[in-house]
Amino acid sequence: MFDLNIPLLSLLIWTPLLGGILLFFINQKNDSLIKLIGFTFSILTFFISIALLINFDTSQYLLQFVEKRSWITTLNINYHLAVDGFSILFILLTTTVSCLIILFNFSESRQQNNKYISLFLILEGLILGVFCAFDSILFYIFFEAMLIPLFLIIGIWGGPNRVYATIKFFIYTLFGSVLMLVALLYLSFKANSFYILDYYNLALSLDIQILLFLAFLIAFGIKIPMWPVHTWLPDAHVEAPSSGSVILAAVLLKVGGYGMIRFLLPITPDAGLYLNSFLIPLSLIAIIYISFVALAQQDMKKLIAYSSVAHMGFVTLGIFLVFNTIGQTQDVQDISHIGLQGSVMQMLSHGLISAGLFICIGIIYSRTKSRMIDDQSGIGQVMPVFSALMMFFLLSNSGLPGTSGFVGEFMVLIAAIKNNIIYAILASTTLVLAASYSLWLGKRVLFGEVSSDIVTSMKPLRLDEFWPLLILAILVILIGIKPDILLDISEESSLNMIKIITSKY
Amino acid sequence: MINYLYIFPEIIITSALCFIIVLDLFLPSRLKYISYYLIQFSLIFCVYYIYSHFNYLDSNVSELYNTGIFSNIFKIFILLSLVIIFYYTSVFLNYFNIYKTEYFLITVFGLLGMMIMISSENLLLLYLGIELLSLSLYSVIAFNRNSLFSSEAAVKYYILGAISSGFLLFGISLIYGLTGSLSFNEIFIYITSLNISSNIDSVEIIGLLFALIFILISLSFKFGAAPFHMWIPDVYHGSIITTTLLLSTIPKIAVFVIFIKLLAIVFSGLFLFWSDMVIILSILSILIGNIIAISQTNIKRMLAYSTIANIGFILLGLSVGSVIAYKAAMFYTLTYVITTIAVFGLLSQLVYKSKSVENISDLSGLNSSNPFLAFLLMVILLSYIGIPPLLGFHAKLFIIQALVESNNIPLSIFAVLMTVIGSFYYLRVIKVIYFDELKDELLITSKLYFTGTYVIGLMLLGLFPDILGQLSQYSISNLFNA
Amino acid sequence: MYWQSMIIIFSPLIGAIILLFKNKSTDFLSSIIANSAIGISMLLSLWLFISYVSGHNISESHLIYTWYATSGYFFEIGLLIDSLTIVMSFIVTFISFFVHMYSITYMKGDPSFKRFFIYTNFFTFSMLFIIFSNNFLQLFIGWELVGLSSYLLIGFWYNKPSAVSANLKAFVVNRVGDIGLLLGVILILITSNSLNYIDFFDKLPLLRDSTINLLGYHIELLPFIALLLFIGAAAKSAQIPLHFWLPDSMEGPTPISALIHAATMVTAGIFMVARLSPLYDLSGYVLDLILVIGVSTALFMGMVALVQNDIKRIIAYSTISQLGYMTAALGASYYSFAIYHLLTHAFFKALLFLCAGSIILKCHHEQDITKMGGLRKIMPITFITFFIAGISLMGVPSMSGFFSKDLIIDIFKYSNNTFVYYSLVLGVFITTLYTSKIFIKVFLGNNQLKIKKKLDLEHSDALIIPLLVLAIPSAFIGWSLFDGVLFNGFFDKSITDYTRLDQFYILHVEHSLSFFLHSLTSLSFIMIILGIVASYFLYYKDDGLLEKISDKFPLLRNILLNEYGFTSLSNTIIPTYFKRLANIIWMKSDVSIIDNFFVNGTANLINFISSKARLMQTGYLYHYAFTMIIGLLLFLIIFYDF
Amino acid sequence: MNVEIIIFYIFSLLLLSSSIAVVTVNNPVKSAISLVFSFFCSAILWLLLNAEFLSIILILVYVGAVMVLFLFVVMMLDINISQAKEGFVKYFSIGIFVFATIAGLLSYFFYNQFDNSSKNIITSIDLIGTDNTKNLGYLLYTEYLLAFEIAAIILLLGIISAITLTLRKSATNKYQNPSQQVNVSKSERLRIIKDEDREK
Amino acid sequence: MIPMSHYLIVSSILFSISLAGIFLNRKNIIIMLMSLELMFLSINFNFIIFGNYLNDLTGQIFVFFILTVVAAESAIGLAIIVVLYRNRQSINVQDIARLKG
Repeated sequence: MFDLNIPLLSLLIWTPLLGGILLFFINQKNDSLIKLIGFTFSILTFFISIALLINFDTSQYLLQFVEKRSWITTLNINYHLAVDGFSILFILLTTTVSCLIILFNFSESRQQNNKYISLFLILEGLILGVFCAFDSILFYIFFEAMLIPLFLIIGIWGGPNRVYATIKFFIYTLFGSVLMLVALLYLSFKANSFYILDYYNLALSLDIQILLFLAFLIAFGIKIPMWPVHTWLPDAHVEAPSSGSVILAAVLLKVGGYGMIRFLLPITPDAGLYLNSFLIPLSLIAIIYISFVALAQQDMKKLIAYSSVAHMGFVTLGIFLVFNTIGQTQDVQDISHIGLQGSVMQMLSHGLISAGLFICIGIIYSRTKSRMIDDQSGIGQVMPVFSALMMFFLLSNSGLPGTSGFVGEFMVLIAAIKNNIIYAILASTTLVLAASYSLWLGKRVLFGEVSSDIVTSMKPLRLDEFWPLLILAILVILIGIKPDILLDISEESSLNMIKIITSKY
Repeated sequence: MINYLYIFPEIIITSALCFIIVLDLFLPSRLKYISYYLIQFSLIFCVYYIYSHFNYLDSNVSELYNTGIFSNIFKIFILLSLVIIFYYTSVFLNYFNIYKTEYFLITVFGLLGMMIMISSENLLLLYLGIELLSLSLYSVIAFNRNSLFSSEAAVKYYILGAISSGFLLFGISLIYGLTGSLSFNEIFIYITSLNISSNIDSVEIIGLLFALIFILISLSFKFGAAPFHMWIPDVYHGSIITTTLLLSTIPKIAVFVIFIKLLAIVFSGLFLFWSDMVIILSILSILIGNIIAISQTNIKRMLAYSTIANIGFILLGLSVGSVIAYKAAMFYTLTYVITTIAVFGLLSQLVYKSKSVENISDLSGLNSSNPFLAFLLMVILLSYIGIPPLLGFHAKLFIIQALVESNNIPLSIFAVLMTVIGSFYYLRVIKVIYFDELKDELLITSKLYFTGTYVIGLMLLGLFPDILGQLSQYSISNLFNA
Repeated sequence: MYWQSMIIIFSPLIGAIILLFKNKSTDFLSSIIANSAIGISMLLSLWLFISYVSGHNISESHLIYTWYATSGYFFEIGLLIDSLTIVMSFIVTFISFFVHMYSITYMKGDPSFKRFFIYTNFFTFSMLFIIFSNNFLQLFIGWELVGLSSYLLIGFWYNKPSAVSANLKAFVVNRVGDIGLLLGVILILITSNSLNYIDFFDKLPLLRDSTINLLGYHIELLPFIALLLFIGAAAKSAQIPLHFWLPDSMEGPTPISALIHAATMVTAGIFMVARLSPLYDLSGYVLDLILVIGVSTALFMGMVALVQNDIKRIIAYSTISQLGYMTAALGASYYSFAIYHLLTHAFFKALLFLCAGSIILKCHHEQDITKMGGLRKIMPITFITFFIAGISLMGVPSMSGFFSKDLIIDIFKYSNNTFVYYSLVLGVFITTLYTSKIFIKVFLGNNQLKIKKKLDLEHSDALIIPLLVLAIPSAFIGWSLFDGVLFNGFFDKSITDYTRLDQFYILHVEHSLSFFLHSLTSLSFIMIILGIVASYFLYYKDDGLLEKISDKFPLLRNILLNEYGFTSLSNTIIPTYFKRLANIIWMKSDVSIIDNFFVNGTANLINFISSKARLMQTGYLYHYAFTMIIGLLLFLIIFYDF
Repeated sequence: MNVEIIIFYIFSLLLLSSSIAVVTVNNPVKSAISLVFSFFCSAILWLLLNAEFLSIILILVYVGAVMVLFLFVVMMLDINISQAKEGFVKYFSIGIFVFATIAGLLSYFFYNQFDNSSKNIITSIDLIGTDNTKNLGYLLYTEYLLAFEIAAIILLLGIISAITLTLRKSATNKYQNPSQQVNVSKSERLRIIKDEDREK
Repeated sequence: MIPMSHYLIVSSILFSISLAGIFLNRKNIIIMLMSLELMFLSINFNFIIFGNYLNDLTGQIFVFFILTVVAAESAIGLAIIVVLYRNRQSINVQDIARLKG
């Protein structure tokens, strides 16, 4: 550990934002310059996040790299950035995936490319802001500001039904977040501060906690998304351009899970315990029901979108199970710590895998101009390398051990079984269901006879398409075989979180 | 006796008016711009004067008139807003060849009315100020004489405005009858001397309640709060766009000042009653504004309903009755005015099929023809929705924060939910601008340098909301200390 | 031992990775890399096996690396090296090596030649990963990885629709079993706080009386875990009712059928139960269930083989049936017998498949045995090796299969479990029937396909050598390992049935020779002879006889053809109902109720209210004035009461 | 029974009935006349209330100027008055209801509020001073000077806006524009035409 | 002696009549204007009554200003009506409903 006097977090957030603003002023005809700038800024952000990782002390749970400046003095709102073990993982995910997306974008040509990439950079900066902000209003600001770039990305460059999808997406998520605003303000009123960690120490009555809990739940539940508020996601995915889908699935959904860990767990544990008999079924429904819905899809993107919802069911399950440890023995707490870690892991892994899958679908779409499963068949014979990669991601998506997809599910199931074996039995059906829809997709699209001339004439994989996929695949395997690289980073924070929750009451 | 130094800003304006009225008669049409610049100059000079005598003026002229820091801040704000409005107006009128100096002159009369309203410490002066403002607005609305819409709007506004004046006067007469005075200060003393909570059914209190209802209704009418909002959509729709710009911005500030002075100071003893009334007004406004706006196709009309909703938010802040809430309401008002100037100013610069922009669909595909303009419009609309980190968000944040601090959680939830519903119609405009196909090229009446700077300033204000926040805090604390 | 084992495990993986990233390589180079990778493993395994057999019988556990460690819980990747490991590793690498060698010829000219070897190398690695694992997590990982390899290899010819359907089915069915395995593994983790086998076995006495709450019922923990784990084993080892993927998996290349779907992967379930013998010893009623499943699989699946005509499918059903025998042995707690049968079966069944592959290759990928015939002269080596493997399978005394199978049958004979005993003996009769059927139809009779005899051997050396090499253990390994290894305490350190074994040996076997002599009078030998006689009449002498018999029992025939309904269940009913259910959930619930009714419904409702509410703004001045006045009135009325 | 009371009741009745006539009569001219009569009645009532100056102003300014303006506009616009008041009956009941409620509420309130104390009796004695006009004037020019100035501005605004709104440059009218006349330049006044014929 | 409440009641009835007149009138805007005049008249009444009651001239001062302002207001109102009439050739209340919804 050596102390850097650079405000690394501000740098992290503002590098992509400035890059985005800069790109607005670049002539949209100058395509190579746009790509160069976009990539430079994203890779720069990535390096900053690596610097962050190197300097991060994993042996403690305290906030690190704290930056605090007063911002809105009338309400005592501060520009307060910091990271802990959870945030840094998500920061890494964001910077990595963003880098790869911009790399992947090289393969696509479109109108107003400067704005497209600019919006991506801005989105990246805002998402990073969410993960760094420790002032609740600052958090909220980043949380909600994220909507705009994505709204535009989907709306301007999206598919034919984009208007419906974007407005639905926007209003849905806005609806969720505004209630959270009220909750945050209430908490800040009680705590007399906007610093998130101050909320952890509040003693709130159960009724209040339940209300707060519901507010946060709606906000993050929509974002993540949970059943039954998931319906915006398939629409948004289907209409989004490929890279938009990637960032939506890979990073944006994680904000919901991150928020749950940051707010739901430590602030309203009692309410969580009280409502758990209602929440855990929701997660289980997400896992089973949504998997069935995924099975019925004809559109590749929709299928993967629904599969995202199902996977996020595991995340919420792992998080909600933590509530059940309140008042239990140390043994149970340790297990729920594993569950929490599993949720984090599941998010990270899903970030990588869904990114890979959406890139794959984007590659198919860019060649066949169709996302319908029925329209393609036998791509494996035309694009073997691509098919191998896509198959790999599909298998990871079905939770194959040795890939990252397994780790999170496994750890969450550990926590589930400790709580109630029925939860685990129901949740573990995902092994079959996820395998069914993932492999069924692979079977229909990649295998079989070549269906049409369009497929026959598909161009082979280009390097700028190949590398993002390969890097993602390597990461997926790496995490799958040695997950403690990442799990150790959040270990202390997670233990501390459990301690906060259980010691509070 | 009056120390005329204190009312020097008003004197500057009045004398400039008188001078320009005469001068304009003798100016040839190609030199009419001189009077325009003179007006602008006198306004700016007035700002300068108020600013340089900011503290010096901090005293009561008499029982009638107060020129404290509180009033001065608003006066400067109004004057500056009017300068910007005049800029857009002159561009607009010149483009459509309906330029007349009288338009500006009549507006400046209204300005004078507003300054009187802001400074008034007496119901009589308040009445005169309101009337001066209203009369000038009636004429300004009807200014585009050849338009059927304009004259219809003017008639509607006139009749309803007169009714509201009647209500105001009726209320004032009751106050006068009960307290024997028209001075804010004396009324305040009278009301606080009554022991409200113990004799809640006493006749005096019922009388005051009657007066309060009449005055509140009249002011709500001027503000545009439901159910006294009926004029707003029609008048906004019927007027030329720069008049709409005028109508929707600075009068709201003046009315807000009156609201805050009357409710927070004069009738502060009756808080128990008026907070409920204001809550009813605000709930109705937010509901009606947001919901009816959804089905609008005319952009001015849509913005009119959005105004109603915004007014509802301001009233929501006022209803809390704490200093923080007044601050929040003031912040909201300023934000609303700044944003509204931006949106109408920007729209006034657009020409569709050689007419001013009317329907939302006129804007379709703006992004492909003029991306910068589209961007500016989007920023403004997002600010209206309250998307952080734009100014509109902070405004809503302040209001909701005030509500939460007063433990009024259901109202705050209502407010945020209506924000979500409200976001829909703004989004529809953004959708038209960004996602729809280009229909006919939109022309721009002038370069976007000013508007661009203005909107970017708006964004900066959003990043540094402390500027407006501190201003609100400063002025509200001054109001209560004075 | 650590490094040898590491090399055994990772050599195939390295081979696979080299092949994967080696861009340009000829088929020859690929095969060299793949074979040498496996070859190294095989040689080391062989060496280890010999050293273990010759007395160096120790059990040791190593940590390779930590997967994840948190307070109180430790997830690791490690090695457990003991006699069971060594035997399994010997089987796997040995067969794998020869199948690889065989595949060089078999797969020659295939455009995806390299890919094939990547898969097989990877499979070998995964299998070894399971075998050497010292903990449940690793077991599960390897379990799924072999499933993956199997999936990939079944669908090797991915443009063949039947192949991709079959591999999907195989994977999904295996996943059903994996649910059980995973839950069992996790239950073990949370009850014993460890995933390590040895730690778990140490804790077993403490867990004997613990129960688990399932829907309010308190269920004994250990049997429950055993049951869950057995579900995994049943799926992998193709036991009823999760067996139906195995026949379909014959869509893959024949060497794969030999390697994965006969000799190694499908035996993983047997291996696991044997590995966990301390647990199963304590699992009570679950053992009975295992026994029932094993016996019924052995009997009923063998019967299905009778009505099949596809050579590979017959052998596949035979495999299932033989796995049933092993399972039955497990159910009787004679785990070592199961492992022993696993060992012998691996050789002769692999050999059978390789022979079948050889035949198929010769017959230009014709697999229907009724269309073949008279290959005896054309393929003498295949004929001889097939004969050896066949009689081994039937259990003709002195062959490998005899020693292992008759041991299993004898368990029940001596334990007076007559029903099981007769069932298994009947199974021997059936085995004999279908083995003879293949033999007769393929090698005897007329050369229907008009295949020409070439002057050289029937195929190249690389194809013949494996056949010959595998024929040796198929014939002799049973006898050679019987006294010296099986009953000599070889498995004492790894499997808990040594006391039973010793007793069995003393009471019923005495010696291999006496066992052999004794068996000549046993019921099963009679059955074999009966079977051969019957098949002579049924298949060789009179073609019409079989038809007549089957016409007499149409119901039985149909049941058998339909595999007791499993075919239609797995091919049509489950997929159709799954799809239908999925569609209903999607269209009815997700789209109609949640999305259209709640989400869009709210939006439409607001829109509707809006369009109605805007009519309030009539445009008439008197209405506006009226509204104001009514507003005034309401305010007056509301607040008058204050 | 005193004269004042008689006057009060008579003129109150007249006032109310004429104002009802203002509202209900079809013809705007009649309506205007009724209004004039209402003003007149109120002026008399105001006299009773010691507001001599205002009652005279009411007659002078209102009846003399404003109502004349009304009548003038009514005449000028030549409004078609023959149409029947359709829908009047339909809304009449609501009108009566609203009227009754508001009037009832207010009257009830006033009755309770101001009927009890002895101060509530309007006396005929002039309490404010002998010269109502003078007192008013004094107050107007001292205490309410600012208001007075503002009233002047309002009137100025009234003038300007009324003119701006109604002044129309009719095409048929011939009129001179003083600013044009004053600012005329030489070049505009004199046009030099080349006489081409002569050059030839 | 006339009780003050009688005066006030007269004025409040006047006020109510004017209010009713405003929305009962469906034909002519000018009549609406006249109703408004009635309303102001009633308010003036109030002021004068209260002034008298309080023995204070402020009420009458107020009335003076109301008269002034209402005169100016009427002038502008009539001007607007004239403008409207020129555009529409009608000042029928039912005709001026182009702006709605």
